[in-house]
Amino acid sequence: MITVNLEHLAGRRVLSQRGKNVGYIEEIRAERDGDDFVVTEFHVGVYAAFERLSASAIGVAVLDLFRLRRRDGLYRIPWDKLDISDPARPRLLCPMTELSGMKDAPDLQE
Amino acid sequence: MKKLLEISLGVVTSVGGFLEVGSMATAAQAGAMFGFQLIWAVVLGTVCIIFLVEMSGRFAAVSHHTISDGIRERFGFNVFLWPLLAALLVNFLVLSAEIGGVAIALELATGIGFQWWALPVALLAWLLLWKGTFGVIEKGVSFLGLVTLCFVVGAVMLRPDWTAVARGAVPSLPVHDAANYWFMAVSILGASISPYLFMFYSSGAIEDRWDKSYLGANRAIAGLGMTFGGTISIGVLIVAALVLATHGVTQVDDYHQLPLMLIPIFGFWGFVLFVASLAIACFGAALEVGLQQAYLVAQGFGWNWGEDRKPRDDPGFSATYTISLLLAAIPIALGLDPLRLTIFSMALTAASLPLTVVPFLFLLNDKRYVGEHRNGILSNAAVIFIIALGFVLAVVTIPLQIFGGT
Amino acid sequence: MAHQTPDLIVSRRYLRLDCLCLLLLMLSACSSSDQIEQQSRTVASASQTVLMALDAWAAGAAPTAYTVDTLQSIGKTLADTGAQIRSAETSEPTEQASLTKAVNDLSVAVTRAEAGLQADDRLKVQDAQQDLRLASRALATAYAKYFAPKP
Amino acid sequence: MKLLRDLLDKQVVDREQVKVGKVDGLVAQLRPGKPPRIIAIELGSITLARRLGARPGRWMARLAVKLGGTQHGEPHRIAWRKVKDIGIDIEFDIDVRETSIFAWQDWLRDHIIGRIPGA
Repeated sequence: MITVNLEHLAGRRVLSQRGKNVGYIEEIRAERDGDDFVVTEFHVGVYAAFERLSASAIGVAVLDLFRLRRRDGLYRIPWDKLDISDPARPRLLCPMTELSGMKDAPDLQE
Repeated sequence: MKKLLEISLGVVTSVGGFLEVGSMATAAQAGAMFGFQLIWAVVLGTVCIIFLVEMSGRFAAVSHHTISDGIRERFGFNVFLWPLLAALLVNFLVLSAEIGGVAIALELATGIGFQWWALPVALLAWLLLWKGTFGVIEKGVSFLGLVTLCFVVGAVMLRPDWTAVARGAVPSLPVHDAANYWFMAVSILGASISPYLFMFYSSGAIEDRWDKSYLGANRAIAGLGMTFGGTISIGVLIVAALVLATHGVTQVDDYHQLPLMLIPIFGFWGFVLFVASLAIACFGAALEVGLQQAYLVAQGFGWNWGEDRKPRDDPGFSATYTISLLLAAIPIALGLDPLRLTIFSMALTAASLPLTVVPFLFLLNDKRYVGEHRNGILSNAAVIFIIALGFVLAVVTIPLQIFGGT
Repeated sequence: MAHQTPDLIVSRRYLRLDCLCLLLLMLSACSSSDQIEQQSRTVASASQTVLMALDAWAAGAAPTAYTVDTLQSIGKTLADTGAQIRSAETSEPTEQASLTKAVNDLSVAVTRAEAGLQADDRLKVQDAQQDLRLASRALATAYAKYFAPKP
Repeated sequence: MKLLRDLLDKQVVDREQVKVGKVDGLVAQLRPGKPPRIIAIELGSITLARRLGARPGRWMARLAVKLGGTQHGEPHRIAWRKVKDIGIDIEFDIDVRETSIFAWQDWLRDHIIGRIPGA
């Protein structure tokens, strides 16, 4: 059985297949699947850091203040598009071009 | 009626917690050298600690978690490690200074050198933690701590020029010894805004089983208790200015000078009152800081903790305060001057503030912890101000500590 | 930052703010006259402390053991500071000498007061107190001369 | 659910509400063609040290073996299927006394704390 420790993924840099920097892992989403509890997606980017601190509102407010807010703050990468077998070096499994479809804004209501 | 009693009890407790060797020594030095001019630093420090204590009490009452719990859970272990190490180090120095304060009081009373008292004092403190309950420690020592009100009485008896006192509450630029002036302002702020105080307060709220119904009491206790504590500090400062400075004693760098503050006012009783104030205030603070070390470690790593439980039920927790007290007694037993240690640790406390205060901004705005009782604009502004102040203090103090040091 | 003259240079033993001055490269002039000024003030404060303690003892408001300890501790400060003043390099040797003498007289008086205390000899203590007052006045005069504007 | 925000570093309590520790680590099983499955949480000094880096992790494991014997060379794990309630605290349907998580606290009690009078 191959196991990984997910805590090592926190804050890791994600590299694309060509070794380009995609962003930093800031959150891991999991959901119930029958009796199991499974990882569904990884949040990579800037805003996700604020999610982890549960301070999206403040974070976004600060970013707005300095006019740093951009739409492409966060990628939601599905579990099967990221290789985490070595948690110290997570790698993107799809081409960078697919990333644009994973862009999202952070959850502000939480 | 019961709530009222609870509130007055809490106020008394926080008075006991506020005044310790740091606030006494820094206020005495400032008064002797600069008259009333540094009162503003005490006022500013008191306002800041009121906000922080109120928030940490509210956080504990609503979420049933302490501030240390919150920092670890919200920010993760790697981030938590920094405030943990900083707080452990600063608390160690402060604990040592408090043990030194009691030891000095005993030296003044008996004539036997302070270093001989360090271990007995630590042992007595340990015994109280070992056998006592939270209530005994909190209330017993704090009630005795009311003896420190003698400084306020003394200040009033000296009939100070109250307009001059009020002027001192407004920050002003020094006319002499600028570097000393700012160093003292930093030390006073460090003595007033002690991380151990607001972190201990949240653990105390859990020990006393606070819930949301205590939010009003919490506000009253934080506001009144810290204001009383600040008033006593100002009393010390006024007495030092009117007694020491007018006698030409402008530099307080020897603890033997301290009892001279009260003797001209109360005669021999002044000597007794000073010794009692110093001993009780420092002993109370030593108990709280020693306990806080154990709270910090136990909460950070998720062990069981509680002062009301038997030591054998929480071996990790009780071992931590045992070791903390023992270690902190060593510098004093080796003869390190407690007054110098105090001033040094107060400035370092101020420098460590950003690490412990930044989390407040996030924790007190987190709905999952505090729900609808989140910070309002005023509280958030206060936290941001204290963080900014903390950064300034850190920038000012760290070079002083590294290159000046003891 | 505008005036970097004596104000900023403080060499209280445990603060060592002069090091900060060096650190900030603000000063190339941590000159000895500033140190002497600071040390003179330390001596003045110390001698007033001794007078206060002796007054308290005479009034029966301070225990003998405490008073003796205070005198010993302050006496040490006086001796240390006196040595520093003596060894400081200065352009005004005459004034420096009179400062040194005043500090010496203070130390001697403190030692006598201490002996008087230990013997519980009130007269001797009063005598020493008188000497202390004279010596602190001499110190004040020497200090004023040292820092008086020179022609 | 967000694992890093809502699970990692949270307080772990057992079915008697005894504080067991914090969720120091999360173990997932990698399965070909299927999403990674959470199988356990980890607690203890070794897991924590590993979070600081591989080297501190090795040192801590070596230290743990030296102090407690080979059975303490691996982090403590609690199986995910024992999880009972996820709130601000994470409750597991276990009894901590039946695990070896508190072995060092027990040792401390039996050898030091318990021998001091009044404990």
